[in-house]
This record gives sequence, structure tokens and C-alpha cells, in this order.
Amino acid sequence: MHDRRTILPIDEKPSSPELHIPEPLYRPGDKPDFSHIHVRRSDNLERPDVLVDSYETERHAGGLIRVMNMDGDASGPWMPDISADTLRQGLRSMLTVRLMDDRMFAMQRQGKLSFYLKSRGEEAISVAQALSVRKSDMVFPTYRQQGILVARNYPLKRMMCQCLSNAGDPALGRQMPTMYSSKEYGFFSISGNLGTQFIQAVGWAMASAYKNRDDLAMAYIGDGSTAEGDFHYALNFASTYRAPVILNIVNNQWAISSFQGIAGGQSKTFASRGLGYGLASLRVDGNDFLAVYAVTRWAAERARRGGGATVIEHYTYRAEGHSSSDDPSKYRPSEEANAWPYGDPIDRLKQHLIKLGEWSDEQHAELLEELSEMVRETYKEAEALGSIASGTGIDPKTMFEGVYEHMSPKLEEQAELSGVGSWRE
Amino acid sequence: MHDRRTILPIDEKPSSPELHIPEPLYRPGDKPDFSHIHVRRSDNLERPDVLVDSYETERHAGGLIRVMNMDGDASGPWMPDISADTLRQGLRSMLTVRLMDDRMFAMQRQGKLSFYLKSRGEEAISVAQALSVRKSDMVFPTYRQQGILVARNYPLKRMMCQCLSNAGDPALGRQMPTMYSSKEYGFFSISGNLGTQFIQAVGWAMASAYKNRDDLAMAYIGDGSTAEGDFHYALNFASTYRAPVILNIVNNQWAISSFQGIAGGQSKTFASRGLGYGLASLRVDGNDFLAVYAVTRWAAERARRGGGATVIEHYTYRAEGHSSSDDPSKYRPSEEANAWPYGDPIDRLKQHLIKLGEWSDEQHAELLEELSEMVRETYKEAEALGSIASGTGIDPKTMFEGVYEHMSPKLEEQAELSGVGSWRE
Amino acid sequence: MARMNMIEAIRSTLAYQMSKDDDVLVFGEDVGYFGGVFRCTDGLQETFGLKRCFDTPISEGGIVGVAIGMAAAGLRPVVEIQFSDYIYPAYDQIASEAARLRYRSNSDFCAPLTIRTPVGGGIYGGETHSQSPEALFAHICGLKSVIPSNPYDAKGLLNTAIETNDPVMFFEPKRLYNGPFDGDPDKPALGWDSSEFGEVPDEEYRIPLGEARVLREGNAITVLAYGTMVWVAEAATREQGIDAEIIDLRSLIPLDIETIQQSVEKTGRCVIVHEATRTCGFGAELAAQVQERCFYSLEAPVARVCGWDTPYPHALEWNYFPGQKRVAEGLAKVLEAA
Amino acid sequence: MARMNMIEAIRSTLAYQMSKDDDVLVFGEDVGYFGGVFRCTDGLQETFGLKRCFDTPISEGGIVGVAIGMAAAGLRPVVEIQFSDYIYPAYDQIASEAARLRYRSNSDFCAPLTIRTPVGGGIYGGETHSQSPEALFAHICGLKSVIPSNPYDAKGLLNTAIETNDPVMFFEPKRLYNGPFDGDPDKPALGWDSSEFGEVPDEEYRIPLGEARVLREGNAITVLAYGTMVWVAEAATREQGIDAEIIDLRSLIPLDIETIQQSVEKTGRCVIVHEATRTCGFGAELAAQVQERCFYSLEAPVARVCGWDTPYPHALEWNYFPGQKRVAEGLAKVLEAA
Ligand SMILES: Cc1ncc(C[n+]2csc(CCOP(=O)(O)OP(=O)(O)O)c2C)c(N)n1
Ligand SMILES: Cc1ncc(C[n+]2csc(CCOP(=O)(O)OP(=O)(O)O)c2C)c(N)n1
Ligand SMILES: [Mg+2]
Ligand SMILES: [Mg+2]
Repeated sequence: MHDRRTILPIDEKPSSPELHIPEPLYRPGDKPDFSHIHVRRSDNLERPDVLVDSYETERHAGGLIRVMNMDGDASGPWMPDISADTLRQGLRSMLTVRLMDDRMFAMQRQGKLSFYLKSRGEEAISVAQALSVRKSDMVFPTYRQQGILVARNYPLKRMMCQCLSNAGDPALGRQMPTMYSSKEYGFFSISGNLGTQFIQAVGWAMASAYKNRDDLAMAYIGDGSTAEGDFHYALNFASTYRAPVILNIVNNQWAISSFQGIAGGQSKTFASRGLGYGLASLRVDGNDFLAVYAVTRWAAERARRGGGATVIEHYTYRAEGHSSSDDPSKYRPSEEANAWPYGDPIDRLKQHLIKLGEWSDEQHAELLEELSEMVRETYKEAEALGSIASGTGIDPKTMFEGVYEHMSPKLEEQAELSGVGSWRE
Repeated sequence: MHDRRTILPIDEKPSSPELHIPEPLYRPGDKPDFSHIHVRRSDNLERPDVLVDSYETERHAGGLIRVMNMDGDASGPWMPDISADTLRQGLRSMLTVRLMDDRMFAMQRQGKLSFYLKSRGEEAISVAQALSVRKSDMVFPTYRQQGILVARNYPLKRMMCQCLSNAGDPALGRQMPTMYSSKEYGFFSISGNLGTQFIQAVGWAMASAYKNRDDLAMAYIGDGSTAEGDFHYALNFASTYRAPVILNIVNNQWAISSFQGIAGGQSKTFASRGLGYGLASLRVDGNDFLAVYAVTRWAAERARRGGGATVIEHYTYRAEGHSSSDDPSKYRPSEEANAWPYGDPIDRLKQHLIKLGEWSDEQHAELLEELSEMVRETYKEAEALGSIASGTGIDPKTMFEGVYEHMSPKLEEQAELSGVGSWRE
Repeated sequence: MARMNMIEAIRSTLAYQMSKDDDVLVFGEDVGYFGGVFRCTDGLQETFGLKRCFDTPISEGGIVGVAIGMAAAGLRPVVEIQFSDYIYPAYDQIASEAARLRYRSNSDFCAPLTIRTPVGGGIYGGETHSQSPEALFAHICGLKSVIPSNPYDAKGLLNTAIETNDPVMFFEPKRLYNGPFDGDPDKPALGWDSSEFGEVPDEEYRIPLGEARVLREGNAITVLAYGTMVWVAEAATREQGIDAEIIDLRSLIPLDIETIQQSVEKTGRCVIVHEATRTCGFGAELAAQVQERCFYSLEAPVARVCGWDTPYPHALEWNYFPGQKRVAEGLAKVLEAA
Repeated sequence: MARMNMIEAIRSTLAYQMSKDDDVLVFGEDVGYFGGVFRCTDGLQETFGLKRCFDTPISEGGIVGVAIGMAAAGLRPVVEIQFSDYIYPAYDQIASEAARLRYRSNSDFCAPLTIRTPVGGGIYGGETHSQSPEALFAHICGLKSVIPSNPYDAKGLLNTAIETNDPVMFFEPKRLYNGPFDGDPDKPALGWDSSEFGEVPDEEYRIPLGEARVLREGNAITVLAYGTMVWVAEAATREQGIDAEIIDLRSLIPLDIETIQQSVEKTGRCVIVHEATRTCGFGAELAAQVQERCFYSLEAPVARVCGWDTPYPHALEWNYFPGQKRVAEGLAKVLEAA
């Protein structure tokens, strides 16, 4: 078998320099066991004033802010002021995302889509954050924040059409499935190039501050992608110009097949990176809807009141493969997702609502059914507009449009050559 | 006059987001006053075990390690074990660098060199560090570590020939003045592109560890250049692979005309960046020869014993213009260098040696005279080999060599076309 | 003699180089335990251990940066950039550092590293999994650039690349990993076992950089192609019954201009085919050189059949891809020209 | 009408744009208080305040990255990259992001930003202060690329660039900042006040991108040049008494191919001159297009006179620079060809 080394604890050092290659705890064939992780609410992490100095968030960057325990009880200094209606809305959005993810993934397997990418296990992050900022706050997402569009009531059908690359895709099938864009819904065009959006968000936030608006930017990056230069640029510029931006790191433990230790997450939390730039930095249980909501409210208020950027690490777990192109059983035990000690964000919020007396198993089952039906029907409508399997219905002529604001003579010529006709007529 | 804002203290926040543009304390016309900086030895920063956990260096990253006070007295936990001979050797090297700098700068003004770049005020850093590691440790310098070559006894004449771009330049006048390279002396080829060497040094260190050698790499970067992606890559890779490398940040307060606040140094020390990656991080008085020596010994031992990388911020001041192309009086008060509270590294070491009874003003004057003479004579010899003013004596044919290991037919053709002849004969 | 696809040819060559020379290390995103998203490094970590083949942070600049440092220290790193569309964060390290280290230090230091990266479209990868950026590297002196079109060449060229004491860009046409591709996405995919070029000798061999392969001799017209487009061009000329001489460049820098020149002098006509964006693509350099050298033999202008000057679209992938029809049109135009 | 050098023309245009439109911001390394290492932004901070013109961290990728975010938010950032040799860390943000944002979002977002950067050698800058990387941007669709050769054009083109709703690369030939330069470093330097092109009208005017300037009409040969090389070519043809038509491209993308074509059809001969490395330089694209369009008018192969395929050396700067002698040789070769 593969000769795997156990991780050296941070405090244990080899006796001479040796090339150290970090390895995850478990590989296929191993039995994942996270019992050493002590899951409890960390009431000792107080909720400081939003304009606190960044160094006063040191413990928050190293610890884990939680509000709910694993039974759905919620309390502690970070307990947010949030209505049961909002919670139900969040639950509904999260479920919608999950059902849509499942549906689209299945359709990918049937060849209707070239690709799909789920966010299972991470729904609380995008949905709770969407509900905790304004719609006029511009989000700079990765491909795993579909929950934000859903929570902002972006038409599901339009999302599906994007994934189907058909005539209903507002971006004319130009991008791969899941690479949404909507200025109207405050959702920046997703890039395939990891990390680039992080510094762009800072620029957007600087523009907002320059205009003396109090809208902020909210950016996302994966644990793996923090290794790109853009991550560093973002923290640095955000610090220097005190930009009103929330810099979210979604640490879902994996970057395709690489565990978070490869990105340097073994020796220090990702949130801690922010401290070195003088940024407030918080680490939160990303599967705890209430905690995500609470820290985001805090960061948003800080930014709006001129306190500058906050780095938030969302500690979570990518419960499925990286995408439809991936087979995670090749590099991690398939039971790992279930063994993950922080549970499932939807189950946990549901549990909490039930404890509050604001929800029931029956209501949940009904909602599930309603949403499944809605997703199914919406998908049918979307697919009727075409797919890469049946024909996308996208006019080949559009390929030459939008490279520049105005069609250039060169592209006109190429369009003519391609046989799609001319813009000259 | 120019409407300049005072710096907002870290803890003072505006009441709404506003684009914050950091500004230095003083601009031309202002009277520099650093009396608020409390210069004293910080005996409270203990010297921890070299294999200590990185987080135990937090106070060292935020504070300032010093050994000498401004009177030349030395003591405290970081007091290194160093002989008077080594100190005198250091003094000699520092003086040599300074005299050479002055000479070459003057020659630049006379048109013999196209460019020159001094390291005045920063000589202790390169010289003390050169003396505290092995010659087999590879240095990845910026253009301001000429002191390392001098301290390693690289022939001065060869350095001068490099600056004169003449036939004595081992690199055939290919690079601008001061861009030295010497594998033999463990001095990596300097790049004009800021920052790139930082991650290359990590690669070199990884190779050393891979080969189970205990040689380490020692890299330099300026405060301004920490903003490049390479800085982030270096800290990240060094952390992940526990590379035996010393990552030096020379914070000389300025990056051409930009003060260190533009690079984000206003809110947190540069050394603090290292902590977020789980790297031991120290901040040292860069004008204190003993302190620089001591922290470097510590970091080197840590690296050699498998403890991985250390980030060292050298707090210093660029006492002259950025280079011969620069006029610092355009952007900072010309008295600022003298007002700088940490003094001059050469004066301070001289003072210390005198206090030790190991040096005297007379010896110093003699040494100065000896070295001035030596520099003058060496320069004469170097210039006899040519200059851009009098003709470099470099064979135009060499322009086509060394692009690849072997001359390519295409370059042969171009060489022929250029009239310098053929390699075919 | 084994039948191999291009992935296997690459993997076995890496394994050979690693077993022959301890200084050869392989690293990149997902290349370690997992074996690479295209499986080109599958099994190498298991065979050679964690330190010889490992995962890196998602930091293309960092990957190339450490590789340069390692190479300067005497190792021979072979790094993978997961998709060539993601190579740009490493552009500074490649163009300013790897490419110039030898020159600026007068060979005091050098950077013998190989950068493997998949190029080209045809897998519904959209604008960020389909690009062909070879021209951006061909413009940078100090780099060599190689692109095999089949398993046999992949092995021979990769062996040479790794052993070369200069930095080499090794572009892998991803649409050819599993089999030749004639440009028709509707046909059932063929494996390399259907092709003589899938026959890869067990013994080690090297193909010198700078030697093109005349894939097929012909007299009517010269077709210059590389990577995926070699097979599209081959099919197009075959289908059209054109007596074309097809030259698979294999190595862009150094370029085998002699072979090209001989051919064009013979045929008097030339079509260049590549997938990359037309403007300032490598085809421009080829066209420039062909007319510089063969002007008096040319009976028609040199034509280029290329990707359009747009990003690579997802839904309209096959409208973008310069398939057989476009190649045939280009050939016809050149053949018909007086 | 004022006499201006190129620096003053650029500075006054920036000032005009900033005063006209609050959304125009100027930033980059050392551009704030200090006014830029070439002084192109001198006084702007004083006039418009800290928030309109400021220094940035030394992070070219960060500079362009924030500019894209600002532009998407409705501003019109004009950023300076101190030397084009240092633009590579920003290459990903430029090529993958700025250039494609409009396309990939179907114009939902766009990035109207201008990237100013000095190019070219002739100042003893060695390999990292002398490069001409325009071809690397011309290959990327979605970008426009402009390069003025004189103060008059600099103003007209910069006004247009800033007002364009697409990202524009604005290359400034640094050797021309203070005066025209005919390629002879031993002659006393001339100022722009010696040239009619140093006359810059006070009123605002715009030069459309994509319109070349026929600097001088002629019948014997067409010379295509841009930036510094326009003046070298001009001097070389004048010295040699050649009846050359000199076309200053001014804008590479979009390219004024009509003007080029008309000229070459008239003269039947064409020489392309640029300072950048020859292989895959913009000259390759020009040569390819000229022979595509004017093949039947050409009496000789299109020739390129370019920088050699080596890094720009410090001591041998003037051996590298394609000066009058090399241009004259190129012209002679093409003129002599049957
Ligand atoms: C610049 C760049 N490099 C590599 C890739 C290929 N890639 C796509 S997703 C991915 C993993 C990202 O992991 P992470 O940042 O943790 O985000 P997650 O997928 O876990 O949400 C990689 C390597 C890319 N898209 N862009
Ligand atoms: C990538 C890159 N960007 C910009 C420059 C231009 N430049 C040369 S030195 C310098 C300032 C560097 O400041 P710092 O890093 O603090 O080093 P110092 O000069 O103070 O030693 C700049 C901006 C460069 N050489 N490389
Ligand atoms: Mg992840
Ligand atoms: Mg500095």
C-alpha cells in the first residue's frame, strides 16, 4: 500500500531539515475518525464592538465562533437577532439549492449538461450571508455560492438555463455551467480563474467608499485558492485603503483532491492570515446558519461604519465531489463526509427551528415535496429551451458579439467567414 | 499647498466608509520629529528555544529585538556570542560597502556608470547576516545587499566591473549596474523584477531539504515589494513544506517615493505577516549589528534543525535616495535621515567596539583611510577595463550567447545578420 | 512495444525519468496522491514516495517559482499547470525568471525545468479550460516550446525536454489524451490503440527539439499544424483527396524551418492551422517566416485557419473550433488561388 | 496651442479627464505625491486630492485587480504600470479578467480601464526596463492596444482610451517622452519643441483607435512602424533618400489594415520595424496580414527589422536596438529584391 506518513503535530519537529509533505489524516481505505475534534460552542469568544481594533480578534481568528450546538440549541454572545420567518426563509433557500444541485447533477449524468458543481454541506454560508447583507452589496462569488442567487430570489429557471447553456441563458451559453452573472442581483460574473475576484471585490469596495456610498462588497475564495496572489493582494489593498469589504474564505477542507494542509492550513487557521495585515479576522462554524449570519452582520456593520475589511473563515466540509468531473473516493474515504463532526447545515437549522417551536417534521416534509416539485417543473421548462444534448438554440452569430462594446471590423470579417452572416447589412 | 491628511491612528475610525489613502508623517517642508518613538532596548523579548512554536514569537513579530543601545552598550537575552575579531571584520566590511557606494555613486554622476544604487544605513543587515550563516547557504538578494558579497570577500574589482559593464564583468555587461550574480559566493543572480527571488529561495531550500543537506537559503525583499504575489507564495510554500529558509524583509521605510504605509505597514508590522502562515517571525533593529547577527543565528539554527522558515523584519531607514535616478527631496524632508532615531549602523558598531576596548577613534580613522585608498585604487583598475563612457570592451558577439545552453540556428542567423560573425566556422 | 494513449506515454516517461535520476521531481495541483486531473501522474507518488511527486498549493506562480529555485540548486523539476488557461499567474516567473536566468547570469545559474500543461478545446471546457497560449511563450526568448500530437512523440519529446538544460514548455493537447481526434465531435471517439502512433516502444528514445515530423508527403500544398489540429488537417485533406504535405511541427521553439521551407518550395502553397486565437498567434510567425523564405516559390498567399478572435465559448464550442470544414475551405482557397 | 513634450501631453490629458469626470481615478506605484518616476502624473494629486491620484502597493496584479473592480462599479480607472517589464504579475488579471469580463457576462459587466505603461529601450535600462511586450496583449481578444509616437497623438489617443468602454493598453515609448529620437544615441537629444508634433492644441480632441497616421507618403516602399521606431524609420528613409511611405500604426488593436493595404498595394514592398523581440512579435501578425491581403501586389517578401531574440542587454544596448543602419539594410534588401 501507499506509504503514508502521519501528520507531524505543529510542535513536533524532525531533527534535521527534511522536505515535509503534508498529508491528510485519512485516505481511501482508512476509517475516518474525528473524535479528537472537540465540538462545542465556544462561548468564550465574545462579540466585540464592531469598530474594535483588529488585534482584538486574534482569538476569534484562531478559535471557532458557534451559536448552535449539535442539538439545535442556540445561545452565546454571538446569538443574532433574527426572526423565525427569516430562518424559515433561509431553510427554504438552502433546501432549494440542495434540490436543484441534485437535479442538475443527475441531468449532467444524463448528458444534458457538460458539467455541474454542487455546494452540498456549504449551503448555510451563502444563504445566511445573502440574508445578512443588502441586495445592493455586490457579491464576488466563486462557483460554490449558488445559494446567494437563490436566497436573493434570482429566477431558478434562469440559473438552470445557464447550466443548460441554452437560449434562456442571459450570457448566451458563453460560460460553463454554474458560472452565473447578474449585476441586477448583485452577483459578479464568476470567473474560471480562481482567486481573481478577491482583489476585484476590494476595488469595487474602494469605488463604493470613494463615492461615499455605504454599500459594501462581499468576496469569496476557497481554502485552496487562498494560495493565489490575488488573495494576498486583496488583504493588502483592503488594509491599506480600509476598503468596506467582507473577505470570506470558505474552508471546506478540500481543493479538488488536495486537503487544506497543502494550502498551509495545517499550521495556522486561514482566518489568522488576516491578522498579519491588520484586518479583523473571524473564524466561524460554517455549518451553523446562525453563527454565519451573526458574524456577517458584524463584519457588514464594521465595513459600513468605516472600520474596513473583515476576513471570515467559514469552517465547513465539501460533502461531495469537487464537481461532476471528480471522483472523491479516489483520494478520501467515502464515509468522511458523514463522519465530519459539524453535521449538516440544513439538518441543524431545521433542528433549531423545531426546538424553537417554529417548525415541524411534517412541515419540513411538505416543504421538501413542494420544492422538489417546483425544481422538477422548473427544470422541465428550462430544458424545453434547449441543452447541449438537444441543441442549445444559441445563435452562432452571437459568438462574435460582446468581445468589445462595438463590433470590430476584424470580428465582422471573421463572422462573415464563419458563415453566420454580417453585421454590415 | 497640498492638502495632506494626518494619518489616522489605527484605533480611530471615520464614521462612515471613506476611501482612506495613507500618508507619511512628513513631507518636504515639514520638520521631521520622531520623538514619539521610544527607542530603548526591549529586554522583555526573550530569546526562545530555536524550535519553539511559531505562535510563541508573536511578541517578537510585533516588538523590536535590540541588543545595543544608542550608546553602544550591549546586553539582554539576545546578546550573541561573537568575537571582537568578527565585529571588526563586520565593521570593515560595512565601511568598505559605504566607501564603495560613495565612490560608485560619484562615478555615476560623472557618467561612467549608467546607474548606481547605494545601501547607506542598511549595511548592518547584509554584513551581519553574511557573517552569521555559512558560505554554502545560498542568498537570494535584492539590489541592496551588496554587503553580503563584500563580507564574503567577493573581489571588489569584479563588483566594480559589473557596475561599469566592462570586460571584467563576469556577466558580460548584460545586466544593469549592481545586479550581481555569483554561484561561487552563494549569491543568486539579482533580478530586476521585484519579489521573484523570494519564492525561488524557498525552492532552493526545498531542494536542500530534499537532498538532506543542512544548507539553507536566505532571501531578501523590500518593505514595498512584500506586496507582490511572490511574497505570499514564499510564506505559504515555506510553511507547507517546512523549508529551511530565512525570509528577510528589509523595511527601510521607503519604496522609491512610497512610504511603508502604502505596503500596509501602518496597521501591522511586516513581521506579523509571517505569523498568519505559522512561521516564526521576528522583528529586529536593523541598525543594530549585534541584534541582526543574533536573530539570524537563531533563524539559521531553527532552519537547520528542521524547524522551518523564519520571517525577519529588519527595521531600518533608507538613508539616501532610492538610486542614482532618484531625488528623495521631492517626497520627504531631507533631514529625515538624520532625524531617524535608530542612528547609523556603522557608528553604532564602532561605538560598541570602543566601549569594549577593542577599537579606537584612531584605529577607525586609519581603517577609513586604508579602505578609501583601496577602493580608489581598485576602482582605477576596474575602470581601466572600460566603461559605458569609454567603451565597454564587451564583444557584441556575446549578445547572442547564453540565451540557451547551446546556440540555436535562429540566433546564429541573427548574429550573422548583425554583422558580428558566425559560430559555424 | 506497448499500445499506449498519450496519458500513459507521459506517465511512463515521467516514471522512467524519475527512476533514472533522483533529481527529477514532479509536482503541481492534484498531481500527488490523486495523480492529476487528467491522470498523467497517477501512481507516481505510490511508486516514488511523497517527496518525489506531491501536491502544491493552488499557486501557479509559486509552483514555477519554487521550481526555478530547485532547478538552480541542481534538481530537474517537472511541474504541471493543471490547465494552460491557469498559467498566467506564473507568467512573470516564466518569462522574467526561468527564461532569462541563464542569460542574465552568463550561465552562472540556469533553470532546467519542464512545465507540462494541457492545451486546447474540444471538451466543453469553455473559455477557461480550452485555451492555447503557445504564442505567448514563443515570443519569450530563452524558452523552448514543444507540443506533441501523439503518444509516440509525447514520450520522445518529454524525455528530451526533461533532460534539456533550458526551461521547456511542454504543451499537451488535452483532446488527444485518449485518442486521435479528427475534429468531428459527433463521431464515436477513437482510442490511440487504433493508431500506429499509439505504439510506444518500451526502450527509451528521444526526439530532438526542433525536428518537425512530415506526417504525410504531398505535392499540392503544405499544411503546417501542431497538436490536435494535426489530425483535423490530416482528415480534412484525406477527405478532400488533396495531395497535401502535412507537417506536424512538434516543436515551436526551436522551429524546424528547414523542413517547412523545403516543403513550401516544393508545393508552392501553404496553409497554417491552429486552434489559438488568430491575431498574433503562432501562425502569424509561421506565415511571416514562410513568406520571408519562400516568397518566390509561393503561388498564393499563405493562409491561416485559426480560432476566432473571441474567447472560447462553451455552447458554441464547435463553432469556434477550426474543424475540418474550415480547414477544407482554407485549403480550397489557397489551392484555387492563381 | 502649446508646445509640449509627451510627458506634458499625457499629464494634461489626465488632468482634463479628471476635471471633466469625477469617475476618473489615477493610481499606481509612485504616481501620487511624487508624480511618477517619469513625472507623467506630477501635480495631479495636488490638484485633485489624495483620493483621485494615489500611490499603490508594489503589486501590479493588485493594481489591475482593483481597477477592474472599480471599473465594474462604474469608475474609469487609469492605472500606471511603472515599466511594462513589470506588467507580467498583472497578466492574469488583464488577459483573463479585464479582457473577458464583458464577453463572459454578455455585457452585464464591463471593465473600462486604461493601463498606461512605458515601453522600449534606449535608456540603458537593461533587460528589465526596456521591453516592448505589445504582442502579448495583441494576442488577447477583448483588449485594445495603443502606442503613440508623439505628444499630439498621445493626447488624442489617451482621451479616446479613457473614454472607451473597453480595457485599453496604452503603451508609452519612454525614449520619446522628452523628444523624438532617430536611433542615434550619440547625437545631442532633441526636444519635442523641435518638432511640429510637439504642438498640442489646447482644445480637447480625440483620435479614434484604429486609425493609422501616414507620416510620410511615398511610392517605393511601405514602412510599418510604431512608437520609437517611427522616428528611426523616418530618419533612415530620409538619410537614404528613399521614397518610402511611412505608416505610424498608433493603434495595434484595432489595426488600420485598410491604410496598410492601400499603401502596400501602391508600393509593392513592405518593411515592418519594431523594437520587440522578433519571434512572435507584432511584426509577425503584420507580415502575415500584409501577405494575406497584398500578395499579388508584392514584389518582394515582407521584411521585419526587429529586436533580436535575446534579452535586452545593458552594455550592448545599441547593438540590440534596431537602429537606422539595420532599418536601412532591411529597406535595401526589400528594394533590391526582384
Ligand atoms: C488559477 C486556477 N488554477 C487552477 C484551477 C483549477 N481548479 C479549479 S477548482 C480547483 C480547486 C479549488 O479549491 P478551493 O479553492 O478550496 O475551492 P472549492 O472547490 O473547495 O470550493 C482547482 C485547482 C483554476 N480554476 N484556476
Ligand atoms: C515587479 C516590479 N515592479 C516595480 C518595479 C520598480 N521598482 C524598482 S525598485 C522599487 C521600489 C522597491 O521598494 P522596496 O521593496 O521597499 O525596496 P528598497 O528599494 O526600499 O530596498 C520599484 C517600485 C520593479 N523593479 N519590479
Ligand atoms: Mg476548498
Ligand atoms: Mg524599502
